[in-house]
Amino acid sequence: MNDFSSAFTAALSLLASGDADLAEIIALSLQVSLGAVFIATCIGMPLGAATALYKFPGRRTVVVILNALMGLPPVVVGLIVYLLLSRMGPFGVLGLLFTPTAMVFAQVILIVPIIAALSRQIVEDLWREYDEQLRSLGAGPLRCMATLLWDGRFSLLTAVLAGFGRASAEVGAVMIVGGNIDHVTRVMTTSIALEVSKGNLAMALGLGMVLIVLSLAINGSAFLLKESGLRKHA
Amino acid sequence: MNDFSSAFTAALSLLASGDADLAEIIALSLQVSLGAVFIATCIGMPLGAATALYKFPGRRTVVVILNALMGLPPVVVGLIVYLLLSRMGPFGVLGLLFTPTAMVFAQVILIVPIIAALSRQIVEDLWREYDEQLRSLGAGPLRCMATLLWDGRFSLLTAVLAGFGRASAEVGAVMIVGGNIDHVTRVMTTSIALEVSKGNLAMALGLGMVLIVLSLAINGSAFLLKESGLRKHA
Amino acid sequence: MSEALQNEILPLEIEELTFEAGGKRLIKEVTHKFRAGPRTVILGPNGAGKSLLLRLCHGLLKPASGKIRWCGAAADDPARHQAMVFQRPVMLRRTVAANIDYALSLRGMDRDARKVRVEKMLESTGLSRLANSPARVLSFGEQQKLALARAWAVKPRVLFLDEPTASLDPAATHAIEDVIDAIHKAGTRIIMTTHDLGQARRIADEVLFMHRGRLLESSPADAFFERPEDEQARAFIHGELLWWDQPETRLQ
Amino acid sequence: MSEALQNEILPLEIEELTFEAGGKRLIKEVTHKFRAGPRTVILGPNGAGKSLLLRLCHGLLKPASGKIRWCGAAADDPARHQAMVFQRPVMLRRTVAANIDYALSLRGMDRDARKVRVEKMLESTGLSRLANSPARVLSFGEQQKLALARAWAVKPRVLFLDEPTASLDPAATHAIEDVIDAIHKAGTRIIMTTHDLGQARRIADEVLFMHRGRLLESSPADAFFERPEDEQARAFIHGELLWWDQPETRLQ
Amino acid sequence: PSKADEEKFITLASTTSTRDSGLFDFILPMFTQRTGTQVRVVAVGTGQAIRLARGGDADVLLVHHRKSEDAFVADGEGIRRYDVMYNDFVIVGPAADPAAIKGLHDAVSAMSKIATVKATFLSRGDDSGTNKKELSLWQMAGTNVTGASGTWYRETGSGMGATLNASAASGGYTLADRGTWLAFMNKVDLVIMVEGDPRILNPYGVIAVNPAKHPNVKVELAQQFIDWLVSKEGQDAIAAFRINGQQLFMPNAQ
Ligand SMILES: Nc1ncnc2c1ncn2[C@@H]1O[C@H](COP(=O)(O)OP(=O)(O)OP(=O)(O)O)[C@@H](O)[C@H]1O
Ligand SMILES: Nc1ncnc2c1ncn2[C@@H]1O[C@H](COP(=O)(O)OP(=O)(O)OP(=O)(O)O)[C@@H](O)[C@H]1O
Ligand SMILES: [Mg+2]
Ligand SMILES: [Mg+2]
Repeated sequence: MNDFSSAFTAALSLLASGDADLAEIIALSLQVSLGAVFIATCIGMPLGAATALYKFPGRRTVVVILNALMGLPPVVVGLIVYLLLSRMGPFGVLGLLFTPTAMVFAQVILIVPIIAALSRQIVEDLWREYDEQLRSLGAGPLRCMATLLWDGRFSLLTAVLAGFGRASAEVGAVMIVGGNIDHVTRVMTTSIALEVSKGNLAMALGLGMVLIVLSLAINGSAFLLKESGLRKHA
Repeated sequence: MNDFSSAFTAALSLLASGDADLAEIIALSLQVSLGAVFIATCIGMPLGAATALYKFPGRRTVVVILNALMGLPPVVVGLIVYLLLSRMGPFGVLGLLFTPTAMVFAQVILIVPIIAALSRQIVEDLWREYDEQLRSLGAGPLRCMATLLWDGRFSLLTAVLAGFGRASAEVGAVMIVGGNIDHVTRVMTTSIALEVSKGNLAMALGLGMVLIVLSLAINGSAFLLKESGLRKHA
Repeated sequence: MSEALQNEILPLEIEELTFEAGGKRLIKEVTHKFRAGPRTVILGPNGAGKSLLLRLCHGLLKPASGKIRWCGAAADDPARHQAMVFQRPVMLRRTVAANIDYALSLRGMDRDARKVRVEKMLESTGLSRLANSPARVLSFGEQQKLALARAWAVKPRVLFLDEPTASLDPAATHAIEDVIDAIHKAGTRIIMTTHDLGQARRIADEVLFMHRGRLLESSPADAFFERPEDEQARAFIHGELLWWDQPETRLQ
Repeated sequence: MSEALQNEILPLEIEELTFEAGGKRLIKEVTHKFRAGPRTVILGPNGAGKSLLLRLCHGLLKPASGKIRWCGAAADDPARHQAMVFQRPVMLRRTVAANIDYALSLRGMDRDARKVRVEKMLESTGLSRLANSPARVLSFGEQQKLALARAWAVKPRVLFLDEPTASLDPAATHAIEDVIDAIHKAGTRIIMTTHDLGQARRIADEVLFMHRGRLLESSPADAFFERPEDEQARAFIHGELLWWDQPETRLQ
Repeated sequence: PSKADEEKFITLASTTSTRDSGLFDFILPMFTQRTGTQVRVVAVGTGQAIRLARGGDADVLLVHHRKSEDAFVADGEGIRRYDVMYNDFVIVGPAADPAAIKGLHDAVSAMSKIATVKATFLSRGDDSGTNKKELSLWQMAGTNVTGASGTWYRETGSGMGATLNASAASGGYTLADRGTWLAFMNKVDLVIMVEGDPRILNPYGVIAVNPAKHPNVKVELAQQFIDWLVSKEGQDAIAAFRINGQQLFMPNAQ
């Protein structure tokens, strides 16, 4: 049990020391996962909303696929991105393997389905209410989508946060495509995995606590933003 | 690129061969992730609903914490469960480390926040409509919770599926607490990780495809159940 | 009204009741005593605060200040003895019959008794034919009837009705008025709003007139309709109170 | 009605229109031609199918069989020239003013013109005071007014109104009737439902009477109210058509 | 740093044992200081490391499985293999020592004893260099472990560190390379049982990836790195790397 207390001490002293390496790792973690969430939101939300709204043939299949892809195994995604970006792969010439860009890319693939599937559910529930009214007002499909995403934004935030949770906690994909290279692609989760494999469990736990605190901070800010928005727009 | 085609061949021949080892691994994977989802649903849904309904002091903090814990790093969760169940840990005597039970336990910790946070959002949206009506009918808090979970069950299914996605794709926690021991705790995701570390990428991809097909099958069944339910209960 | 049917939770006293939301004072120092017996109809233009007042009395909203007191003998658990029909009916995602059954089950009625009561309610409101339809696909008028059936099913001692016949056809309106009358005769206290002045005349024993969140007049119905004391009330019953034309000062 | 204001998308012909949902035939072989000009009021008991018919005509529901044809000159894009006020108003999650503004922006009106028009609409419906309130906290009557303002704002050639004054106070009802009259005079075709027979008499040029999904009678208003041909219609205008009492056979 | 400096780096594919032991953290800064070239280490399983190099995604390969290394060169994927250093494997186990092997110098008979009493043994089971060495020991001991897999013989299918964590938690024996073992911090009550058997040496080789196959590789910088590793300076640096005063790797460049 004193692993936990030494982890706590490790976490505190890590944070207190203002260690430059730790700061670098935290910055890269945030950059990668927030970048991935941003891009995935831009793709996943319209995708989810479109699946909720449009009555195209095969719509139900798409719904099932999106739901199923919430369970994309990170290692497999990492592998696919690796094969694509590898020197022998189709995009090898770009030299993106083992760069933060590759990590963002892999995470986008992982979380687009999460954001899309959850958005679909939320937009679909809202659409049941808005459907006839919006069509009566003459809103075309694109405009309907935009309206539903806007009016549902406070609920949709939870979908985005679920995506962020997955991105910030994820280690399998970023490990493969980033390579966990010190000072280049090392992020919080890969550092934790490294400390575990060194048997330095207290440090691993300490880093884990730091990561959870980061996540709390981001979720807390999102919540405050939402509350102030809700107050204004009911 | 021929990695992909050989992966495809690998996947097909794996499935066609009816390999007993593969069947064992698939069975254990399903057992662990479905077991974890079942338990996490029983805990997470009421938790989410309670957070949506009750106006207790610190409610907003709980909301933020639940959202943030969607980003619990699997490696850290694995580590904590490992420390608890390890020989030297408080529950060491139970001898649960490196058993499927330990894996279920770790996954439950990982996905309870996901199911709870997403359920909270969905129940909260429904509650806005039901609130005054249910209170007027004299429903107490517990009854309100039950009613909202029941009436929202078709939307809540998506939350459960998100939890299932995380559980079935997750490798970090089950690797640490399960140990990926052949014939004992080896599941699809840990097998994939192993093949990757062996450099056997085609086999890893092939297993990945099998896993995704499994996930599609489960999501497809869930969708059909939901559709037939929706038809009956509108 | 027989001794036995005496209303156990009344009277209801509200005192200097105020309600605020969205940074506005929406109900302003309303004081009134609802005694057992008469049927009360609350009148007033759109946005006067009628629905808010009903929801405050019913305990769904928390007042900013002021008191709401149930002073009757059984007043320790007043919530159990009230029911309300909302202006915008909320249908649970189940069948018509199950909606009523749900309300009954909350009062702890057993399965068999529930079944009988549900059927009786559906008959009285003409919804038997729709018993097994999902409640949410009903027409608006049908939903309003169902909401009434659901509220009435639990045999409340006090029944709040927020424009219960606004979307009903003329015959249904009369039928429901008869139902309300029967409920009243059976000892249930009726407190309702309506925009149908004819209906108000037919039903009301006592009229409350609200305007801009204030209770401007409360009188016996006859007195109110013959010679309302308040100037706005007079304009209102002549269908002339287009209040958005009036400067705020006229209210003073 | 001047030549210039001629209604470009009318007439609207519906032929043998049927609608089914939930395994039931809810609209049964309705045939009618809505010409440019008169105000049509659809009457009928709750659940007759009035709202369904309006939504079918407005293109929101797909008929199971039968035809809906806009035969006017500008009929290639009829949706642009219609608007509807729903029985259960749906308010977007924005302010009162933004709700109207949204409708206008969909018709491609530019920002300045929108601002002017929004203000005009709010004034005409007495909602100016609430312009910046979130629309969803309005009282039911206020929401109904806003829904009307929003529909009317886009200057439709055909306006469907589903019980537009059901929850309005008496004065507002009269005011809105005046507004409807003005809209009509400006050349917009009014097709509405109401349960207020007095209102029907005041507004209708033509009356359609529906019952159990069938169109039983369509006559000029005067003729309808003086001597309705249909037996049910007669019972209805005397407030006696309690249709749940009647066996299905009487419909034949 | 100027742009040119930033560009000057090579990617080294290696195994977790070299990284986890801390060797790279110790010697690479010296190399960088001398040459200005950064070394980006991707530490993965031996198989994966070779796969990375075969894909042209690394410039240099440093692993410890002689057969695979020779095959790599023979296939024309690498230019030439250089000896760099070696360390040795040790058998570690719980202090209670149920198989009573502590102090033996014969790894093979130690393995037999473990098999006889069916004491828990954790195998990496990941086809890594360590795993292959372990399997060859079982073979010499005449034990068929495949049949026992899942009972007392447990294949963790993961890296050295993870396998040591599993041993520590379940009180089992395992074969570890000395470097990882010395640096490992979660030993709990594990101690070295068997060491010093010449059959369990662990030689590392370094190979530059062949630019003829992969034109993108930075062959000059790669060669510069190899030259430094096998130079006196590099070899001294390896020899100087110690944990708790113990030397982890023996330089052996020719
Ligand atoms: N949460 C809120 N925030 C701001 N204003 C509110 C809120 N709830 C109600 N209001 C305002 O309070 C006023 C009174 O509302 P209420 O629903 O009681 O009116 P009403 O008398 O029932 O009107 P109607 O006849 O239209 O039903 C309205 O102007 C409404 O816009
Ligand atoms: N999706 C549906 N599934 C099953 N029944 C439906 C569905 N939609 C409507 N109905 C039924 O169709 C009938 C007609 O509904 P409609 O809303 O048109 O009635 P209405 O004439 O407008 O009544 P009201 O005067 O109450 O508004 C009702 O009995 C309703 O229950
Ligand atoms: Mg009201
Ligand atoms: Mg209707």
